[in-house]
Amino acid sequence: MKLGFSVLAAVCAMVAFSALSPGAVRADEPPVSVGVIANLTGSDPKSSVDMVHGVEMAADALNAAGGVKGRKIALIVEDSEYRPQAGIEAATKLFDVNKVDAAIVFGGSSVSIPIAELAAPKGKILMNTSASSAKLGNYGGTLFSTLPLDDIVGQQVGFYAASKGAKTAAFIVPNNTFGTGLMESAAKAFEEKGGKVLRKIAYTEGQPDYRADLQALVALKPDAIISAGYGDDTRTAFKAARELGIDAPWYVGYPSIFSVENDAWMNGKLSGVDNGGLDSPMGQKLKAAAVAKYSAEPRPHFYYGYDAMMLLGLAMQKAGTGVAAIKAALPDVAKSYDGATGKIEWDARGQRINPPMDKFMFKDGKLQAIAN
Amino acid sequence: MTALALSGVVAGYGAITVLNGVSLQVGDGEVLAVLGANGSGKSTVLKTAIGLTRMTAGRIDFAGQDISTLPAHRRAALGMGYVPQTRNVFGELSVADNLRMGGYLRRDALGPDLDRVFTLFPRLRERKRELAGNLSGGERRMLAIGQTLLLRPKLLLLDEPSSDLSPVMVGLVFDAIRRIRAETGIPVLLVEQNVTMALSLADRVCVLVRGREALDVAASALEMADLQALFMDGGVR
Amino acid sequence: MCRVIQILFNTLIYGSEIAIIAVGVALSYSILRFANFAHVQFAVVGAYTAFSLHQYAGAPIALAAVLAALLTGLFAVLVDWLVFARLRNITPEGKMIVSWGVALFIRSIVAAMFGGSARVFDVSSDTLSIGGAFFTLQDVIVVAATALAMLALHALLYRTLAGTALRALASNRDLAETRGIPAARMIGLMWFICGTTAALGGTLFALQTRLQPNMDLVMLLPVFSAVTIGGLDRVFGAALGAVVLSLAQNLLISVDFGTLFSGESWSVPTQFRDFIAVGAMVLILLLRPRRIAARAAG
Amino acid sequence: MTDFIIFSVTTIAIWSVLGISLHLQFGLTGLVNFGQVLPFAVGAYGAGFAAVHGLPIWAGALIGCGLAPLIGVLVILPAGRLTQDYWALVTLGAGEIFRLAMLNISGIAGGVEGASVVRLGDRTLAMVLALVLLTGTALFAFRMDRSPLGRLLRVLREDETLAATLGRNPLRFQLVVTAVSWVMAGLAGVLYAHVTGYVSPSSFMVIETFVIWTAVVLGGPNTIAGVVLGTAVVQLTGVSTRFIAQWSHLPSELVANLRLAAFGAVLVLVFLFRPQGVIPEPKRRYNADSR
Repeated sequence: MKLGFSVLAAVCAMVAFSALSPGAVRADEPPVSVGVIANLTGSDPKSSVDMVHGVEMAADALNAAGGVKGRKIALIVEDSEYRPQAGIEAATKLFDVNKVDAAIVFGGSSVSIPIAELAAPKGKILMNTSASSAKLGNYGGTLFSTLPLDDIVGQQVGFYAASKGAKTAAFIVPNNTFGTGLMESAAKAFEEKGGKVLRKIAYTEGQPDYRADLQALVALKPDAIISAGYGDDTRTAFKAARELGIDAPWYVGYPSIFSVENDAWMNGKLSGVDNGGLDSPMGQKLKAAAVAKYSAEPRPHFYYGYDAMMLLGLAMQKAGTGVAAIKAALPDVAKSYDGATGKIEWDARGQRINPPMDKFMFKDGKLQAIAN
Repeated sequence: MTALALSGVVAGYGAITVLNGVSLQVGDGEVLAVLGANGSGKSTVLKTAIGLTRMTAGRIDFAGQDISTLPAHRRAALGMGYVPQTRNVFGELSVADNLRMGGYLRRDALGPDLDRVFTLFPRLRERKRELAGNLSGGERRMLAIGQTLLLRPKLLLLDEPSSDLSPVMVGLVFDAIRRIRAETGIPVLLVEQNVTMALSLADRVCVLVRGREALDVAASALEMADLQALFMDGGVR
Repeated sequence: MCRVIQILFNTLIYGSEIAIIAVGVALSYSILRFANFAHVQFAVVGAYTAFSLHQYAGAPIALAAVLAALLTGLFAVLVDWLVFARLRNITPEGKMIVSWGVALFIRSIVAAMFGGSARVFDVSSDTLSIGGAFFTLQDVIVVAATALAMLALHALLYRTLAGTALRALASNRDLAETRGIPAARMIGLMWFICGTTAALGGTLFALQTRLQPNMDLVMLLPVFSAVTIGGLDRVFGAALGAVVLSLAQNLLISVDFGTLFSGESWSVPTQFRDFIAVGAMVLILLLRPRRIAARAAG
Repeated sequence: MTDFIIFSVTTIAIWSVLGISLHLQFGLTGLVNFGQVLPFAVGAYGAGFAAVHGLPIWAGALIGCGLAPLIGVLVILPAGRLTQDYWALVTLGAGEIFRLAMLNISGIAGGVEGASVVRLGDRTLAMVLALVLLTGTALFAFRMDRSPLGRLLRVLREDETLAATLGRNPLRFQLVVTAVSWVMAGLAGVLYAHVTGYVSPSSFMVIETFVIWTAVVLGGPNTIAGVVLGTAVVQLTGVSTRFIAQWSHLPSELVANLRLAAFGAVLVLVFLFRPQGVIPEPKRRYNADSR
C-alpha cells in the first residue's frame, strides 16, 4: 500500500514537474537539454538512481535561479541497462536526436568506455560520475570525472592501513573494474610501506553469501582487511566475516557506499578513505534537501551527479551553449565552485587531481569524520 | 442394448487422420474383436474410444450417454477400462503404487479387489515392491490388466494383449481374460493381431481396412477366406 | 579438522538454498517436459511477497513466509493458466523460449513495482560455533526449513494419493488419464507445489542476503546446474544435485592446492564459483548423455 | 538524426546476421541453440585479443572467425546423443563458460577491464560494412535454404527417423550448418567489436541470446526476411520506448522496466497468438526422392 503510494506520488511529482517547466519557458526560448545515462535497470541500480537524483536536484536549483541565460534546463534520462549495447543506443539518441551538448554518465567502464568512444569523435562532453577505470583518462578534453579515480583512493587506503600498524592484509573486493582497480593500487601502496598482502579475494557480485570466499582468512589471520564495494555486497561480506569470527579491522575505499550489517559488531571496526566534502556545510545542506525530496539519505553518487550538473550549468551560464565553449569554460568555473564533493580540479585527462580525502569511521551507528 | 457405440468416427493424431468414419457397436456382455492389417487403425479405435486421439467427426456413446467430447479421465470415471499395448504401466512407480493408481477414482478400500488381482496374477504379489519399469513384458501386461480391473470397469478395451509375449505368457494372459469374463460378464472390445486367440474369445468380429470397418460378422460366421482377402489386399468384397 | 566441518556446513547451507528452488524445476520438467526458466521468478515473487507482508503488513517473518509461499503457489497456477496451459502442445524448446519471456516479464514488473534497489529483511542473527566451525541461527533455520519442506514434499509425493498421481502423470501421461487422473487439475497442483517451494526458497535466500528483482539471475545457473546434475526429471535428484554442486564449489575454492602439491599457497580464486557451477552442468551433460537421452525418450 | 538512423541500421544489420545464423540452425535443422551469443563473443574477443597483443586487425578477425566454428563443432558434438532441451542447456552453459573465462582470465583480453580495439571512425562505412555482411549472409543462407542440402535439412527437422532411414547421418549436416552459421556470427562479433571500439564480458550475457531469440521467433524462425524484420522490430521497440519515456514524462526508471516487460510480453504473445511468426514459412512440398 505504502509502496503504491510512493509510486503514485513519484508519478504525480514528475507530471507536475514536467508541466511546470514548459510553462516557465513559454515566453522566450526552448529549454537547454542535458542528457543523463544511467543503469535504471540491470544489476544494482541503487547508486545509479541516486546519481540521477543528484542531477535532478542540481537542475532544479539552477532552474530556480533562472536557468542558463534565461533558458530552463531540461533533463533527458536514458537507461543503459548496464549493457554496453543499450548504453551506446542511449548515447546515440541523446547526441543525435536530442542534440545535447553534454551527457552525465553513470555506469561501470564496460558501459562508460563505449560511450566515451562514441562521444569523443562527435566532440560531445561527458561528465563521468562513477567509472573509475584508468582507461577513461584516454578521453581527456571530452570527458570530465567528478569522481576521483580508483588509484588515488586506493593508494590512500593502502597508506592508511599501513599507518595504523597493519603488517599483513587481505583484500576483499567485487570482481569488477572498480573493485580490482582499487585493490591493485591499494595493494601497491600497502606493500610500498612494508606491508604483506596475504590474499586477494575478488568475489562475484550478488552471491547469497561470501562465507566460502572468506573462508581462507580464518586461518591466515590478517592484521587488516582492505576492501571496497557497493552496499549490498559489502553487507553480505561483513556478515560472512562476522559469522566466521574474523575480527580484523576493515580499511576501505568509499566507506559511505558500504552497508553495515551489524552495528554493534562493526562499531569502530570499519574506517576508510572517502571523498572529501561530504561533511562540509554544502554537503550537509544538500543531504537535508535530498532527504526532504526523496525521503532517503543519499549515497555518494548523489553528490557526484550534483556536482556534474552544477558544473555543466555554470559553464553554460558563463560561456553559453555550444560544445567548444562549455569545454573551455568547465575548468574555469570549477575553480570558483565549492563542490559538494570538495574542490574540483582536473588534469589534462579530465581526471581530478588532489581531491580532498577525508577519513571516516563507523561509530555509534553512523559514519563519522575522523582526524587525518 | 449396446455398451459402446462408435458412429462415423473420424479421428487421428495431429494433422494425420487414421480413422475415416468407423462405426461399430459392442453389445452388453459381448466380446467384439477388431482385426485388421498393420496400420489399419485398430489401436486408434481403442485410443479414440478412451479419448486419447483428436476426433474431428462422429459420435461415441457409452453407458447411454454421448461421451464424444469428454476427456479421457472422465470416460474412465464412467467405467471404461483401457489396457494399452505399449507403455502400459507407470515405469517409475512400484507395482503397488501402479495398482493404487488403478483404483484412483475409487473412494472405498481396494483390499478385496487387490486380492482378486493377486489371485489372478500371483506374480504381481511377489513383485509388489518392484518398480514397474523393471518387470518383464508379460508381467507388465498382467499389471496393466490388474490395474484396469481395480477401476471396476463396465467395459474393457484391450489393445493386443498377446503382442510381444511368449506363447506361455499369451496363454496365461488369455486365461486371465477368460476368468474375468466368466466372473463378471463384462463386455470387451478386443484388438488383436493373433487371429486364433482373438477368435477363441470373440462373439463378433469386425475387420478394419484403411481406417474403416470392412466386415462385421458374428465370430462363428467368419470365413477365413474373407479375412485373408481383407488382410492381403485390403480390398472390400 | 575444523576446516572440514566448516566446509561441510557451508555446503549444507548453500546447498539448501539452491535445493528447495531446484526441486520445482525438476518436478515441472518431469510432468510437462520442459525446463522452465521462469521458475526462479517464483522465488523472486515469493521473496518480495514475504517481504511486503512482513514489512508493510507487520506479519511475523515465519507467517509471512508461509503466506507468501501459498500466494505464490496460486500465482504459479495463474501463470500456467494464462500462458503455459495454452501452449501444452508446442515443442519443449518453444516452451523454454516462452518461459524466458515470462521470466523477463515478471522480473521487469517486480522491478517496476519495487524499484531496482535491494531491500533487506530486518533480521540479525548470532554466530554459533561447533568444533571451531561457525554458522548462524539463520543458517540453522534455513537448513531446517529446507529439510522440513523436503520431508513434506517427499511425504506428499510418496505417501498421498494425489502425490502418487502426480508421479504417475510424470511417468506416463496418457495412461494416467485413462486411469481417471484429471491431468489438468493435477498440473494445477504441480504448479502450486512449484510456486510454493520456490517462494519458500526465495524467502530463505532473501533472509540470508537481500531482495533484488534480478536475484533470479544469481540463482538461475546454480539451480539449473543442480537440476541437471540430479537428472532433469528427478525431484529429489535435484536436491541431491544442489548439495553435490555446493560441495564441489566449496571444496574447490577452499582447498589449498598449492600446499598440497608444491608448498606455495594457491587456491582456485573464488570468482570461479559460477564457473564451477556451469562447468559441472556441461560436464554432466557431456559425460552421462546416454542415461539422460534414454529417460527423456522413455 | 542521420547518425541515429545510421546507428540503428548498423545495429539491426549486425543483430540480423546473428538472427540469420540462428535461423540456419533452428529454422533449418531444428537445433535449439541457447548460446547464440557464444560465436558472437568469440568473434569479438578475437578482435580484443589481437588489440591487446598488438596483432593487426585482420589477424584478430581471422582468430575470431576461425575459432568460432571450431568451438561450434565442439558444442555440436554432444547434440547427436542428447535430446534437444538438454543440448540447449549445454549451449547455454558453453556461452556462460566462455564469458566467465574472459571475465576472470585477464591475460586474454583484459579480463574484467575489457579491451579497447580500433574503432571504425567512419560510421557510414561501419553501416555499409554491416549491410554488406548482412546481404552476404542473407544470400548465403537463402542459397543454402534452396539447395538440396537445405531441403534435406528441412526433412531432418521434421522427422529425424525418416531422415535416418534416408541413409543420411543428421549430425554430419548439423555440423556443417553449425560451422557455417557460427562463422557468420563470428564475423558479426568482429564487426561489432570494431564498431563499438571496446570488448568486455558484459556485452555477452545470456540475455543477448534471448534478444536474438525474441527477434527470430517474432519474425518467424523459418524465413530470412522474417528474421530481419523481427530484429528490426525488437530494436525499434527498444528505441521507441526511449521516446515514449521522454514524451510521457513517466519516471524513466518505470518506463525502463516496462520496456523490458514489453519484450517479455511480446515473446509470450507471439507464441500464444502467432506461433508461425509475422512472416510464416511458405508451404512447400518435398519429394523425398528428389534429392
